[in-house]
Amino acid sequence: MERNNIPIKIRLGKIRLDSPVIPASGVFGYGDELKSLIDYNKIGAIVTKTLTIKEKKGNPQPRIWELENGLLNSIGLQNIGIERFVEKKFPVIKKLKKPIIVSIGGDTEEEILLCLQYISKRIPYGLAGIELNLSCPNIGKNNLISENAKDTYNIVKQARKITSQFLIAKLSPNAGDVGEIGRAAQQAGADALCAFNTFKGLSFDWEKQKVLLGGVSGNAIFPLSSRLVYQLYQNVSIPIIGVGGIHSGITGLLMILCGAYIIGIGTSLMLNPQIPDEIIEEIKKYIKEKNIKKWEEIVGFINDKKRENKLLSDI
Amino acid sequence: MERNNIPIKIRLGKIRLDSPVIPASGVFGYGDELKSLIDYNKIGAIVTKTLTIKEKKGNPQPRIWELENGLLNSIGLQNIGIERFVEKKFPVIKKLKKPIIVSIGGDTEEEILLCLQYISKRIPYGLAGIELNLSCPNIGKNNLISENAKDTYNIVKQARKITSQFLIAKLSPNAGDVGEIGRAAQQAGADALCAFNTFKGLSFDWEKQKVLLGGVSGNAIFPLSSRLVYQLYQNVSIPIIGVGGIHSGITGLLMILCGAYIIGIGTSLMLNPQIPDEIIEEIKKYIKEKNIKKWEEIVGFINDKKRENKLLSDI
Amino acid sequence: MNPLEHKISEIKEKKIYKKNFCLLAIKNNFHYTALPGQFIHVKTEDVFLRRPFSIAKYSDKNLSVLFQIKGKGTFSLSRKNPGEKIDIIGPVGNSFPYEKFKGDIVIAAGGIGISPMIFLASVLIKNKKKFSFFYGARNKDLLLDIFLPSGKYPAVVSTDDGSKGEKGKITDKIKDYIKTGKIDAIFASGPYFMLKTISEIAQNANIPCYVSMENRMFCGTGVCQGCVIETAEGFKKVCTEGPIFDAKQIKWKETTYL
Amino acid sequence: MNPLEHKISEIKEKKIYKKNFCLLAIKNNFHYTALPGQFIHVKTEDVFLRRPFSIAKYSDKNLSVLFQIKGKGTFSLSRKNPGEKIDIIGPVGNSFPYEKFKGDIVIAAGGIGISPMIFLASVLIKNKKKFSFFYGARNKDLLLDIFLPSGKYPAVVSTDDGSKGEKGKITDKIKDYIKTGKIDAIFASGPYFMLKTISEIAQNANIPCYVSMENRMFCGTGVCQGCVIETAEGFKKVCTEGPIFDAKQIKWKETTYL
Ligand SMILES: Cc1cc2nc3c(=O)[nH]c(=O)nc-3n(C[C@H](O)[C@H](O)[C@H](O)COP(=O)(O)OP(=O)(O)OC[C@H]3O[C@@H](n4cnc5c(N)ncnc54)[C@H](O)[C@@H]3O)c2cc1C
Ligand SMILES: Cc1cc2nc3c(=O)[nH]c(=O)nc-3n(C[C@H](O)[C@H](O)[C@H](O)COP(=O)(O)OP(=O)(O)OC[C@H]3O[C@@H](n4cnc5c(N)ncnc54)[C@H](O)[C@@H]3O)c2cc1C
Ligand SMILES: Cc1cc2nc3c(=O)[nH]c(=O)nc-3n(C[C@H](O)[C@H](O)[C@H](O)COP(=O)(O)O)c2cc1C
Ligand SMILES: Cc1cc2nc3c(=O)[nH]c(=O)nc-3n(C[C@H](O)[C@H](O)[C@H](O)COP(=O)(O)O)c2cc1C
Ligand code: FES
Ligand code: FES
Repeated sequence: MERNNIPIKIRLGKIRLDSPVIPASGVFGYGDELKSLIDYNKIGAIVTKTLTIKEKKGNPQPRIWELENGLLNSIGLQNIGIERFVEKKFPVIKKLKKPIIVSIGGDTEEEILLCLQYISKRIPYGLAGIELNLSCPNIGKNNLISENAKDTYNIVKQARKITSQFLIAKLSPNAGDVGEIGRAAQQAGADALCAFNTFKGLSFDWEKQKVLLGGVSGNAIFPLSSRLVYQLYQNVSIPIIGVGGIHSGITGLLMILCGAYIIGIGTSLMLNPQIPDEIIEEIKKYIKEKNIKKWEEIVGFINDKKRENKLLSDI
Repeated sequence: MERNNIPIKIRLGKIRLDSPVIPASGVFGYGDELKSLIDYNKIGAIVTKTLTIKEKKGNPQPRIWELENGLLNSIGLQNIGIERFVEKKFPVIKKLKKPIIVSIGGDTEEEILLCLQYISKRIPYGLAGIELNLSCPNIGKNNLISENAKDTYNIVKQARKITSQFLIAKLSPNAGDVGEIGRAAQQAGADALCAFNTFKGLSFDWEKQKVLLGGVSGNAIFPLSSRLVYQLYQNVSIPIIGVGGIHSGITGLLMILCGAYIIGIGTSLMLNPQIPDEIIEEIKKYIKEKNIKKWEEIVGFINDKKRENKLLSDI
Repeated sequence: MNPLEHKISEIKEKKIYKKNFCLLAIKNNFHYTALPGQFIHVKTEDVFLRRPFSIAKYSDKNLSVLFQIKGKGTFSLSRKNPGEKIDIIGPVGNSFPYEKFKGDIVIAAGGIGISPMIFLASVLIKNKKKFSFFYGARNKDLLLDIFLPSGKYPAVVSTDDGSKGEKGKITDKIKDYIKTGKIDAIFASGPYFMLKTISEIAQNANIPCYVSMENRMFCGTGVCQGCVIETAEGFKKVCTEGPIFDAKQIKWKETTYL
Repeated sequence: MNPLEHKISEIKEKKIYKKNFCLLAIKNNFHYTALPGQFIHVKTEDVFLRRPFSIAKYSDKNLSVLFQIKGKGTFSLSRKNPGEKIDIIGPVGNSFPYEKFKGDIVIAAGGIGISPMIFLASVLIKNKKKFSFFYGARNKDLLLDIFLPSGKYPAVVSTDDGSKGEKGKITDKIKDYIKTGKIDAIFASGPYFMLKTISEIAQNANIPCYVSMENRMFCGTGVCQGCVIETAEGFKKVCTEGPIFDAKQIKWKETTYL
């Protein structure tokens, strides 16, 4: 089973993963589209685009905007809806025999929970994880659910009652204190955290004189997201899926050393489909150099959990 | 006096500025060091390095770390202390006949206020502004003062009592809701906001196997900082000094269109000392094209204050 | 559709035309065959995202892209030289449905839009299909008529300013032409508003019309939903549900997508 | 110190030595004169920050930098060609205080550390100062002895492995040499631990010693406090309070700053 040759066991809940590298939600379709492009032996799981209770049309154009060293997107969660996914897509990706993480979301807390109920009924077991995309508007408040600790706690708590499958809370990096949000999700019963979704960003179409609001991903955010993972790791004991700007072997490894138990690749997966392999090679080198015997040793290797008080930006 | 040729009046409080472009604190020394390098006619004011009540030694090496498209720094506020500044430096920069903004800070609220008291006594009037660097640790809390609305309110309120000079609150971009922080500072009596300081970031010295924590500045953060200025502008009515990743004529102009009344240049000023001029040229072109008559028209030109509810990242 | 492939291929040849156009012939190391209308998604320096380019020429040995130097990405690509490698994903997308049509086909190309039509015409020739090639540009500096495939078929070349070929819009030439006889289908590639006009002409004349659409792309592989355009059946992805669309299906707008 | 200047200057000449070293001669359009030990802060592509390089040669017409190709920045700089412009800030920093010393001076250079010493030696020659030049490197591939200025002065060249010149550490040669006579001062430039050793040697022999220090730099103009090193008088900026320091003042460490 050690197809990636990492001589170390990596588990998400009870499921053994072939690789600590997984796709991030939204850049991998519903799981089988990139079969010919990406070496599935090099990824630990399939992660679906976020699915919602009803099909979503998504945002108008433009949805994609190139930045100097990153990407601004505002897809608006276009997806086929959970029902069609369960009926048409799930049977197909099941055959790929990879652990499956289904990402679910919605415009409101209620929608997310309805979606969770639906999938829990239709696929009551066997998923590697259900990821709650908590980067959705906090109705009536001027932020996203995972920018508020109480709201995060509440929705995860309710979600926990609905499913006993492996539950991942995907967080926004735009919270004031991601550690607090992470602790809330953990206390409410999340099995793991996915950190992070995109950073709020802006660009401008000078030709059309139009403001573009969306989420920033890719290389530019790595120094920020890795810092937040570093910070989150000091606050929680459940595994973290580190996501945000990973774009090379070295940045993948560094995210793990900061505290990510596994890592997700979004933007860079499309720019370089070979990236899972490059990261695995880097990790293998490091494991050998440091003579590491257990995956947990490498996770957070450079992160002194005790340094918490010094974590403030010193400008 | 229109030495920059922008045919429009720009004022900070009661002071007329020659240019809407100013340096950001920390990259301009105490004000006169770069006289031969930077065209003072092209900048609106002098902005000092943050000064503290006592001289500060700053952080150990390394303090500077190059990123792919930005800079990570942890200078640790090394400075000569407010007293030596007032005695040795202030008389020198006064002779330059530019508006002067003095940045003050400290490790605690108390230190900042002591510093403010000191400067208010020694230089009771005539400054273009006193900038409170609120990106300092929030003692006993796990964040910076300007990451918390109440703490921001309290310190600005107290500062307001101490001085009647033009008071600028410099905010951290790492707050969950910068709009809320901005409103707090405004309500407490701030005359303007400086938005923003650096983003919390991380890098790693592979050779020395050492984690580097610090603040990220430069190009990489522009899509994020401009978004936050856009958001802040919808929440306050006092002027915003937009800072963060501006590195070209176009990004300077865009920051103003997002809602900055004037703009500050940090990192890029050292990489390209001609940047104030490049920005001014871009602004002049735009003013002409759009036939703009008053500076206020261009500020926030593309920002629909009413769009507040749609401001959430839609991923 | 064939499975997508990711390849690092060698550039075999480079030519610059009229200063602003570049042809790169790349070693064809794809396992599967490409179809006319498909594109490749190309990585280059100095820009963050890949860039999509239609396949302009195709053989077992090489495949070529022909592009206009427009911004940073195309500029950096145009600086690459034979012997260097480039990183491509492809062939992506659907293709012109020429097999569906027995009779006369009109190929309509505008400016750099000729690129996929070179490949298409060569396939039509190989398949002994009847077609006529209409090619227009704003002026002679933007006209790449040297790329009209050799072979026997009617060709009309025009420029808006008459600096080369006939004077006038190529869409007007097509409008006149289709009055003269029975046309089975129009296949078009070019600027948005040219495609929109051709679409109207075709619809008025009741002729099936297929157009090659463009949009900003991130993944270029159908997974990100970034490149969708509005159609009668809702949003469709240009990269994998296109780039070739039935012109009737497209909700044409007053402003371009790009 | 002279006022700093920001210039866009033309590259007049480029030479590559031993594959990994590059000499760039740049048109000297500075208004003020540079002194030996000063550096310029250079912008280049593919990297974010400027890069500091000592002035290796200096005349009214040109100034040259001589550097080792180490990472992305020096690589990109080494690809520039005569005729291209580069963006420089300078001359920055203080200089070797050679005027203070009447008698014999020892110049000690290690590896690419020879760069500022070329300029320094030429100034000493012009000023008719007595000096001897000690130059060492790990092996002959890292030895740039062709840059020893012509003129009459004692020169000792060594490599650690003996592949060229005398065998052994240049610091040992210096240690032996200073026993033989009265030396007024040692000026040194090279790797951190070489400077540290020389500093110890000088201190034991009670000879004034000045060293050219390096550190990571952002502004390179003394305003950011990024490049400080620890000295007896607290943190000092390498860029403008250095790069030349009295070796006694430096708090030498077990690990390098870089
Ligand atoms: C399916 C398809 C096939 C294409 N085939 C060709 C071809 O054969 N020859 C050719 O010259 N051009 C072709 N284009 C257009 C080509 O992709 C753009 O000209 C190119 O991406 C511009 O990149 P740039 O960096 O030079 O320009 P910039 O304007 O600097 O690019 C900025 C951003 O906008 C995007 N962009 C700009 N214009 C376009 C466009 N027209 N289409 C898609 N994205 C765009 C870029 O990809 C980039 O993300 C095709 C586009 C598509 C979608
Ligand atoms: C005052 C001064 C004078 C110098 N003079 C010369 C010279 O004449 N010839 C020469 O070959 N080198 C000289 N150096 C060192 C030179 O600046 C570095 O080799 C160069 O910055 C490396 O850049 P890079 O992108 O190739 O390497 P990378 O290692 O990729 O650079 C990464 C980062 O580290 C910094 N860095 C790495 N090494 C050094 C270093 N030794 N000093 C300062 N910053 C460093 C870079 O500037 C950059 O910010 C001098 C340094 C200083 C401070
Ligand atoms: C085009 C695009 C679509 C995305 N869609 C989703 C989504 O549906 N659900 C989700 O949780 N995250 C989504 N994301 C966020 C990514 O999963 C990831 O968290 C983010 O892009 C940061 O990682 P990266 O820098 O590696 O891309 C999307 C990102 C991009 C670029
Ligand atoms: C080296 C360095 C030192 C800084 N020192 C200070 C400081 O003393 N006080 C302060 O308020 N901000 C300081 N800053 C933050 C800048 O003023 C500015 O807010 C930030 O760098 C973002 O702008 P930029 O991207 O244009 O650099 C410093 C930034 C840098 C890079
Ligand atoms: S570009 Fe991603 S779906 Fe088309
Ligand atoms: S590099 Fe900024 S003070 Fe030296």
